[in-house]
Amino acid sequence: MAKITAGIACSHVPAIGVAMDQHITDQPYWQPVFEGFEYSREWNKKNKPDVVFLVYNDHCTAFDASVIPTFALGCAAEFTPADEGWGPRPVPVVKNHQEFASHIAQSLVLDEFDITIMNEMDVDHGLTVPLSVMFGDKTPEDDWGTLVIPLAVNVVQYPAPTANRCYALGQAIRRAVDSWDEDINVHIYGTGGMSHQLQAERAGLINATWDQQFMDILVNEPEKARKISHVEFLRETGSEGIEMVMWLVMRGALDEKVTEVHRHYHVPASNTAVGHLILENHA
Amino acid sequence: MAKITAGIACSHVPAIGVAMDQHITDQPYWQPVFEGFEYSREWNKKNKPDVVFLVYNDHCTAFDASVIPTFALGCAAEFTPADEGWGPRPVPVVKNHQEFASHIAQSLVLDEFDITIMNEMDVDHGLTVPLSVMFGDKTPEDDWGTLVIPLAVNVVQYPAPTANRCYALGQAIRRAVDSWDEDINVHIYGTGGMSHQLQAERAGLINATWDQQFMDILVNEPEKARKISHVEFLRETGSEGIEMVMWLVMRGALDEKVTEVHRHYHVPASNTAVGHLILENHA
Amino acid sequence: MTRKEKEYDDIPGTFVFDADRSRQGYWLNQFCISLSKEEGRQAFRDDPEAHMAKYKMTEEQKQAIRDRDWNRLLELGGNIYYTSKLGAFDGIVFQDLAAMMSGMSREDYRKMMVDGGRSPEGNRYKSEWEKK
Amino acid sequence: MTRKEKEYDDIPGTFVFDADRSRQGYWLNQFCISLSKEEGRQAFRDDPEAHMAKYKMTEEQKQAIRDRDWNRLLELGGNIYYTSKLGAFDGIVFQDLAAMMSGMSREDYRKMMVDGGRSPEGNRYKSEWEKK
Ligand SMILES: [Fe+3]
Ligand SMILES: [Fe+3]
Repeated sequence: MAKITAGIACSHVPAIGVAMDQHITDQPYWQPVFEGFEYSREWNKKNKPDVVFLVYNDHCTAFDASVIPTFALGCAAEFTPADEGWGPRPVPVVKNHQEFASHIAQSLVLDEFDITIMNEMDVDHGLTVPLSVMFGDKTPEDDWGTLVIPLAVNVVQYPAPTANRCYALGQAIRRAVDSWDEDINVHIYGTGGMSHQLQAERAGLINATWDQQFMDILVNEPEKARKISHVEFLRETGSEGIEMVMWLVMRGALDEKVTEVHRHYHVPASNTAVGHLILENHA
Repeated sequence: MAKITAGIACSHVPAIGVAMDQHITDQPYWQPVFEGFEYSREWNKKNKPDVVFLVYNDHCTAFDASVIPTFALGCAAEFTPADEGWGPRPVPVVKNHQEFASHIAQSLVLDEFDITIMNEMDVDHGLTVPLSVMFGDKTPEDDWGTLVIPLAVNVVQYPAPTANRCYALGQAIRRAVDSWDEDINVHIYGTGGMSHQLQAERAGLINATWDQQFMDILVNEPEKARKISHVEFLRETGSEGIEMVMWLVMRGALDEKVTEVHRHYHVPASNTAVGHLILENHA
Repeated sequence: MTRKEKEYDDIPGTFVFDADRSRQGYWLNQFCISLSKEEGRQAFRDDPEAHMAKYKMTEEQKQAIRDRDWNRLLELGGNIYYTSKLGAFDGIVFQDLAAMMSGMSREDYRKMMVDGGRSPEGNRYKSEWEKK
Repeated sequence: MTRKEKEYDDIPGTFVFDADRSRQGYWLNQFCISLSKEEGRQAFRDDPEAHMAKYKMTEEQKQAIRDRDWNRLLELGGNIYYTSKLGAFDGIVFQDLAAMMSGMSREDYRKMMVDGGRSPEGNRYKSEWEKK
């Protein structure tokens, strides 16, 4: 039986990818960001997943304004790193576990989640940066070392799905994984955040107190975390802090009680507060 | 306040559109089909909607296999009749009530329906045939005589949303309409069906007994209708009979008690059982 | 992974277009939908093999297209809404396509429909067909 | 219909990209995303006006593009993920774009971020900004 053994939360700041691609992670600005990922990479080697279920958002790269799915599940054989205006990141093509992805798609629709199936899709930094964080430096000739099922969430056009809906989706993903008859180790990633605002006069907003509290309740009192309103995310964590609803999908897929084996928080990476959690699941 | 005053169920057989476009509705084959629409057109003139919320499915025309949304809500300014392989139907462009459509989109997402927003979309016979049924002959130079908000439902790739989910979506559409602060008359259409199978050795299956029972319980016992399983639709009504889940969206948007003012049922139109209901809502 | 049994497997004469079929028929269906635009139709008219070669279809799928083997197309992952675009390309209307797939003459099929269609009696389970 | 008040209207210095803004900025955003492909960038480099003319933008929107008025672009329905493609076209990285939008020098903005970012204190409500 497939099992979700861990949940990983991770910011997906594009500049983290750029720092890795340009090999400047040792610079004083970046060193404290990457120091916090050292444990994660060791842990990841020891707990190697067969499949990563990766919840992220597209930043108007694969999706333009013509079609805006709330939840888009990648069912293609593979996903190419996208050109985001600077050329594609020099990282491997992302390979799917297509049969498993289709099973999850079917299970979610029957479980009354109204997902969109994507049979062709490029993937942007929202997906590749967390993989780089966990799997380290990779060239286009390499393999990521895991299969990946991407789930893109609309957090660009208001309203994103609610925190509560995201949590419920996580629970449904768990049911879909638990009903897949293959002995594989699955990790689920919730990416994006933490507090940041990229736009207009309030750009640069960071709310470290709120972010730390969010990590506390997400880990230990998820029933509280799922009640956070959109306007609280917008006001307290900046207009792009809303990305944190994706952490709730991850959390919903885990047990009520989990073990936090790693936490990392640093300000800033570019405009953003970097947050990162590794939660072990004991199901 | 916007009000849903009626729900209309209607098959959307492409051949019905072809018969109208070729002006052969008086032929003996078509006469009994169109006779049943005479009352509807009179009723429609007397109860003229400002906006039709039209639930239909695309038949691999606007959507190809690359992107498959479960529920796709049309938010564009207008929608052009699509070329389905025979050239586009000679009917008017479909015009949206864009602000109202956006309001409904927002309301549905906050109500935890995971819709896909479509800002560009062509529309096929699934949408234009029911309009032709209700509004009569129209040329491309005419106006449909109503604004239209289209909602496309995936019924092509298994699994379609469940009957229960469709009914719940109807209830959520009702809440969205009721919270729109403009005095307009809204009709909701559930289209597709009734029993038909277009493919393989069992093509031509028609189940008139089941269809009539379905109309009875849809009108009077919707709580029973929402429990119908996918496999029952497939086995009893043919592989394309599953389209009838869209009738449940319409029904969910109406009161528990409604008045059936018109029913029409005829076999065949091409491969399909034609079913049609007009239900008045008294909210 | 062996293919799981599905609750609709026992319906006779029917291909339920689920995720497995969708995956298998992806490029076949994308080929078919190219025929819903005039430029695709023109390309296929001008050079059928060259147009087919643009889509990553299997040789079996291409052969079924060449043969216009409508049921085989469904078996290989085609969906009727897609394969009917190939029918439209040949000038075949939906009802005649349905007749071909069910192995009936155009006239017999049309008469069956006018008389009320194919009855569900005896057509719900594969076991009912095997008895025939 | 008059625009309804929204619960996020009182957040200062922020454009929430909702359906109303999305509708207003549709072609502006589609223009911007064209710059994420090399052919779009080349077309815009070759003839800015001709490339802009391909998208049904208002004259105000086109002027804001010519002016690279980043906040005005947002006011006219632009979304930052789209307008940042125009920034990338100019070779401006995200952080420097943020500095420009918040009316700070590159160095001051960078220092503010290294020192922990813009505090939420005094930045939650428009009323707090009006007092300043
Ligand atoms: Fe992001
Ligand atoms: Fe249909």
